[in-house]
Amino acid sequence: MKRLNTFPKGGIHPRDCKEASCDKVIQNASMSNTAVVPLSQHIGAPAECLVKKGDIVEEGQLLGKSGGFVSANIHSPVPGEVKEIKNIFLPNGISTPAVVIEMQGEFSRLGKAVPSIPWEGMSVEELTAKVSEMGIVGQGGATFPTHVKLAIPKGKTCEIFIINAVECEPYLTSDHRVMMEKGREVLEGIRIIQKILSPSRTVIGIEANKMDAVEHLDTLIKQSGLNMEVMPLQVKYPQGAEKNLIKAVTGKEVPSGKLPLELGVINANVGTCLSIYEAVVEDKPVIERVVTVSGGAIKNPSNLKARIGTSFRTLIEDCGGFSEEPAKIVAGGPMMGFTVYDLDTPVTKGTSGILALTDKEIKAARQTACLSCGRCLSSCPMGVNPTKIFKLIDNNMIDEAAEAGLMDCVECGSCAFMCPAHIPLVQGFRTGKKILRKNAMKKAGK
Amino acid sequence: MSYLGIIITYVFISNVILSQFLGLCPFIGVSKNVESALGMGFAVTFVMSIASLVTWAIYHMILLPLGLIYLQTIVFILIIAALVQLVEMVVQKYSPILYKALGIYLPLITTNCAVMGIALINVNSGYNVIESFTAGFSGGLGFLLAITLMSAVRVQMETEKVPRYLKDAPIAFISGGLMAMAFMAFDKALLNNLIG
Amino acid sequence: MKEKIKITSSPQFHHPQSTSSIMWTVSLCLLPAGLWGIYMFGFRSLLVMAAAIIASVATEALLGLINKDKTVSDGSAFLTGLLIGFNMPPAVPIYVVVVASVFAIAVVKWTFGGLGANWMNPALAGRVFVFFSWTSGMTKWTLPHPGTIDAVSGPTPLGSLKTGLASLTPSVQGPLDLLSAEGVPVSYMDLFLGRIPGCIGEVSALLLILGGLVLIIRKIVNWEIVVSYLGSFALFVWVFGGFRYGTGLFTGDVLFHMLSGGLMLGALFMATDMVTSPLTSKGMIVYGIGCGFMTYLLRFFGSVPEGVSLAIIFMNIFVPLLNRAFQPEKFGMIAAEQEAGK
Amino acid sequence: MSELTKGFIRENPIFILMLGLCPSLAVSTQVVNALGMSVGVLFVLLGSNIMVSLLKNFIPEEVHIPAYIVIIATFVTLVDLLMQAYAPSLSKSLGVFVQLIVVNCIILGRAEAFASKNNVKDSIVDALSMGLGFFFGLTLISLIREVFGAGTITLFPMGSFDGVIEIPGLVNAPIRIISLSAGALLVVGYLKALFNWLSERPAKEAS
Amino acid sequence: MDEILRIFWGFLSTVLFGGLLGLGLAVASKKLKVEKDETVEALENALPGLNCGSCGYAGCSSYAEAVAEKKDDDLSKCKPGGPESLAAIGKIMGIEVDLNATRMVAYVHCMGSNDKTSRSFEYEGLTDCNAASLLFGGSKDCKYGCLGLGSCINVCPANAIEKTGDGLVRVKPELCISCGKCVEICPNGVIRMIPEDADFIVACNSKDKGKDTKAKCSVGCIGCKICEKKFPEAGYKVQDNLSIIQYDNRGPGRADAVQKCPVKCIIPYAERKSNETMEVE
Amino acid sequence: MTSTVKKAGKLALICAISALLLGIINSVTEPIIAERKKIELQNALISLIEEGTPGAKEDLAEGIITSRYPIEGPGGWILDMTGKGYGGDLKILASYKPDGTVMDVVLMDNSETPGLGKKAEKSSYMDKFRGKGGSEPVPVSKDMIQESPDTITGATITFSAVANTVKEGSDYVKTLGDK
Repeated sequence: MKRLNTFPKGGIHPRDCKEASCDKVIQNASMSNTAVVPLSQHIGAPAECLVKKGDIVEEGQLLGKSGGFVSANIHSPVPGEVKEIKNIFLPNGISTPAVVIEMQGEFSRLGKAVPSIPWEGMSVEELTAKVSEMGIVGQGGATFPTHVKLAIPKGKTCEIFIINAVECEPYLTSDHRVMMEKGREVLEGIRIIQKILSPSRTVIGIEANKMDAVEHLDTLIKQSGLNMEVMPLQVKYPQGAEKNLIKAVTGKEVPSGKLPLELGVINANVGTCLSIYEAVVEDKPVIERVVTVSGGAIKNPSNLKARIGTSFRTLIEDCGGFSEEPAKIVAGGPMMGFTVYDLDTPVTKGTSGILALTDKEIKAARQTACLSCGRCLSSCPMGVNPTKIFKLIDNNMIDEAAEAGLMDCVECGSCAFMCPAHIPLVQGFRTGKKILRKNAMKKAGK
Repeated sequence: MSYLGIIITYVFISNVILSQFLGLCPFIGVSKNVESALGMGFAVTFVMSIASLVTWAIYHMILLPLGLIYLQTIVFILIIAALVQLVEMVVQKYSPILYKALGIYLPLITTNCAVMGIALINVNSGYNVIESFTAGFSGGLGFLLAITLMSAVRVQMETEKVPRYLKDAPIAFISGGLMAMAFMAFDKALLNNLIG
Repeated sequence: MKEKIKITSSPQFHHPQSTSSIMWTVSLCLLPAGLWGIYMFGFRSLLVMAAAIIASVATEALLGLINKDKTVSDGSAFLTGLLIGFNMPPAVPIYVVVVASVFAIAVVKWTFGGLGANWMNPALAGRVFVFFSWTSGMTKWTLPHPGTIDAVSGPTPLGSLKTGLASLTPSVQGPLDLLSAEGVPVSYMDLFLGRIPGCIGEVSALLLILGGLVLIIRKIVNWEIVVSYLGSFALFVWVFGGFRYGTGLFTGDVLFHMLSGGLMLGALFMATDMVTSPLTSKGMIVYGIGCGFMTYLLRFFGSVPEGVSLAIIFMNIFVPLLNRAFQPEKFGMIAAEQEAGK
Repeated sequence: MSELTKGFIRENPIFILMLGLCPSLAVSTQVVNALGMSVGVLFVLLGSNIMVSLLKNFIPEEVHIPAYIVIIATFVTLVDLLMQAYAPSLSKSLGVFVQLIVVNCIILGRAEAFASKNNVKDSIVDALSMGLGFFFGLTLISLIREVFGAGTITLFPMGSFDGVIEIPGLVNAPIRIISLSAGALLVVGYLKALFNWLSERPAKEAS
Repeated sequence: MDEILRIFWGFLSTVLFGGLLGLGLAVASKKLKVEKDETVEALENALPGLNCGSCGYAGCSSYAEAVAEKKDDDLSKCKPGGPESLAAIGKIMGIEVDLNATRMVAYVHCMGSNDKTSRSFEYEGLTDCNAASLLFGGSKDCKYGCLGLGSCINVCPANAIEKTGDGLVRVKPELCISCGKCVEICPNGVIRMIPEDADFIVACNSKDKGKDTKAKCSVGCIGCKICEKKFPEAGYKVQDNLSIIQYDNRGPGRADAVQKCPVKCIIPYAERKSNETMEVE
Repeated sequence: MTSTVKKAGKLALICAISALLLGIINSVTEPIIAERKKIELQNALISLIEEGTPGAKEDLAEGIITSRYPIEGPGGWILDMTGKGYGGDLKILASYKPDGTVMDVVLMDNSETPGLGKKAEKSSYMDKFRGKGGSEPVPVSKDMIQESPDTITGATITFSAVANTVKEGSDYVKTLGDK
């Protein structure tokens, strides 16, 4: 058998724990009475709030307008009344204003059949405008505004378009289910992007633990004679990281400090492709997404289609609640996700999963001193020296840490996962980056 | 003794720093980072080789025939001082970066006991001119080796949680002690077995 | 819901191994060889091991108390003590063992800041310290006497070899031959099983290899170091090992040298100490070859019969430098350089 | 008074200023050597400090280092010759290190840092202080090294006393490595840490 | 006679060596001379040589260079050197400097120890405030207070900061060298510089609304403006729901406000400085 | 330029005074040192033999043997030899019976490690050689004197250097035969 492609350097093999939810068909989630819609659900500037307390909003109405070059629109997921606009903490630790909407009135779209819009006749500009208008962001977790990504600067071309269907995070199965159940829509979404980018090659990268999805999409592509290929990849974390996926698929390395476009590569998540399809063909903004609810402490792990702004509590209750006391509630996957302490935390565009993990699953241990075992080095997919960088940051030698490659770190967590001393390396790198940014701003201010 | 023997002796067995305690001041002072340690090591090697040659010549051509051995100390130190001043000026002129890195330690080569020590040892051991040069050169190499190893250890220690009062110089000495212990692997018997 | 839920940075779950699990696993893998040593050399060796472990753990506890860092439970001090016990002759005076342990923990480890901060293997440094201080006490060897109480002294194979080589007769073909001529014959099987005089824990090559294999499989021991150390040592012995017997190149008795002395203990358990070995594979290989060469050099030419511990601590000095020289290759760095070069 | 005692702890030349290490380590295997060395250093230090302080206006800036060195070397040779003539056994055991006093950084350091800027009286006090500090430091090192490393304390032989005090228990099984180079470096390292602590303590108490 | 001849030879050769060496050096020092600014040297001597970097330069010598070359006209940048350095620098540069400026010391504007503030989760991770603040701004509900993990302790070059043992840190003013590193590193900006002779302090940093502050901390300033309104001349000013003391405006009623503060977050500095004995962790 | 010469001149002047001073001191101490060395040598020579008196010095250049003194009376030789030690040359005086048996050995100038090699200066150290060299061989390795190799470094080297030198002397005396 031919050896499957993967990226050569670093990477780890955590238990993938997907069996609990990989066969669960996507269900519609309940809606909580109030939706809390944060105005910053993407990387970049928060959206500018367009509503005020007491306003009545409709389903899909624009709540926040893109607030800068790298920013995205925010739409109301439910019809109702704006109760207040308050600051909340998102799981990634960022404090942002959020619009609290009490559900009331009629849903204009829910449950109604929508006519498909023929998009083949639309121009590239029109398509991009649609993507921008509907507030589409990368749904793999990075939440980079998609319209910015699709706007290729002058002089650059897209050679290869890669669809990230790797889903290398353990537990998560939402992309897997989307491919199985919404395969046609996803492929249609890909075709829309093909039109925008006109790449010479389109590859869908899927890890080999989802062979059913590989076969399903392959069949669909062959049936419709589409100009794209499905590439099964070896199972290895973090294959979903942009640069590592490109290396795995094309064998080329994106130069350090450069963007993938340098190699003529653009990639997008499966979920993003689905959103693009919905935006263009169904004229629907991003107001819902598929969320995997799983973990040892969840009674019935499931994949749910949830409205943005729904609280975690609602979704967990949909899954039968907790079977035992969770040690951690995680938004996202266990490798890069964030812990939350408040079950009223809302689902955002980037929430790919909600995990309730037990003590037994997290394998916490007391932090000890670094043993210089070198596991962080051998697991690092970016080929930096985590222990050295961490020690430099720990000793306030931030500039030296930057020189040693701090900014190359993608925070995938491989090093901290492997570290036998249980040193929170990634937290250290985030802290270092924060201080570095602060210093840079101070210098610029001077 | 063969030249190889002299080299092994002065680099490993009688390492100027780790076994003869010569040149400890710059060893502790300039070993805080690898780059300046290398610079210092090369500077010392250079000065030491030249000084060995020159002092040999002075001793055997002037002091010995004229019966002026009692002036050995004063003459040797003058020559070394002159050489060092020369090197210092040249470095200062042509490589300000190196000069800045070595800082006040370049003039300290003058009082680097290693240079003077090797010169005296050469004379006491009755080496001929090439042997003297070899001894001086390999003495410098031994210094270079020890200071480079030490600097890498110290850079590593900079990010470890060394107890406060043991930081810097004490830790350098103690590391030096452990190195000296490991260097005890090399002894005269090993040399004799190796090259007969 | 718990009243106070845990908030941590990612990743949210973890590989099952931890510092203490590693330390205890290594200790466990060493245990069979240690038990064999106690069986071979009797009650006295148990006393030596106990003294080493108690002294190490007590020193660690005391220093941990002073430094407000509770590190006894991580098992590293226990392991250091165990290894010191392994490296002692059965008849060594107890004060020697205690000094070695205190030196290892207090000077080599805690002076630099405790676990992980030391750059030299504490157990080996402790052993070398007492070896040079009390050489006669450290060379009191006992013949194996399983089941009996009487301890009779006798030289180790490598020790006999060293003295034998001084008055070498041309008719001797190799180490085994020489040992027979010296009146202390051994067989490969004796060496392999550990029916020879030596340090308590080093004699049984078989049990050490088994323990080491478990650790290699569990990825606690880096195979790079083991392979490059043993490989380069075997190569040097094979190529140059025959010279001293006058049999020329490529005639060295590899098997004898691989199985004798502390090589297996050193290569599998001591050179591979995570803290004092290089971080990257390339560094590990260079380090392993260095260890192999130094062991060969000291065994064949040094003034001491055995060279493993000295070879390893000598190479420990080079580790910080090796870590600088062999940095991992940054992702996209070559591409970035090509870009810049264009 | 404090000028005279500063050399003991606060500005101890060996442990705080880190000067004159090479001879301190090399000859500190026996107490008697340390004593002899200290006397030699004290003499040279006094002589050179006085001369440098006297000649400070005469010596031109460009050649001040060689000039100081010549002055120091003169005194060193003086000590060497006198020792050979009148204290042969000490001269023998100190060996080449008597000549190496010339490169003892303490002496040049004090000439450069103190004597060249101060008057004769102060320079003498400084030399005494530094010399005594060196004496104290060196004796401490040698005492530790000889007691632990050899189990003896070697002093001058006087009458029926052969000069060697044996420490019971240690003399038969000393920690020999302490008397070797490795031990010397270790001992100095820990003493330096001790002195760091000592010298920082009064500052803390004052505040 | 031989003896005298030998002394002569020795004399001659040494004189030759010395003379040649001296000549060589004198010539060489002229030919190879690298200009070293005397002012820089003098300035370097005037600076304490801590190389702490609080002046914003890489070290004492680079600050000295900048001053000497008149690239930097602020002579008071060296905080650790204090008035002594300032005076010396001023003298070298020939500029009159005001020596009466009061020394500034760092102060942690928070009294929200563990028993006085609420928390809603258990933080686990690095013992570092910047790291903790990345996760929901730290485990204390008040996002403006002292996190007590001691990032400032690690950066303080003077060992002047210590943990109090109940979730806060405290600056020992007598050891503070005014370098401002703690102010810079603190993620919540709770450490601010105050004059050494400060009389009172509003020991709070919370900019939350009064109601929210009250829910989170029993000693937080609720921005009620009693101090500002009742004692308009006392130098209290409430901004962003937080009372700030103006130290150059010490009007009447300053001390009375302490009694009137409903949450008792105005405290005399001297009390905090010396009388408070805290258990050190 | 004149100032340059002046500066150089000043240094030369200091050198001159130093050289003069040292020359004078040397002329005072030199005879004392020489005298002391002579007495020391004489004492050493006398201490090496139990009966008879040492004869006049005869310079030699046979390998490591620099000079020899015949023992007047019972016969035999005292040899002045130079061995290679750990820290440099070892000056060794040894007395032999005509058959090459070692009578006594003393170590003169040396720069061995104090505490280790230096121990060789003690007379008890030399006991191991007394009476050897005739019928019994001179012990050259530590194992031959039935003592565990206590230290590996300095002492061993010093010991074997002394031993080898003494042995070579013994062999030399044997070649002289009964004179």
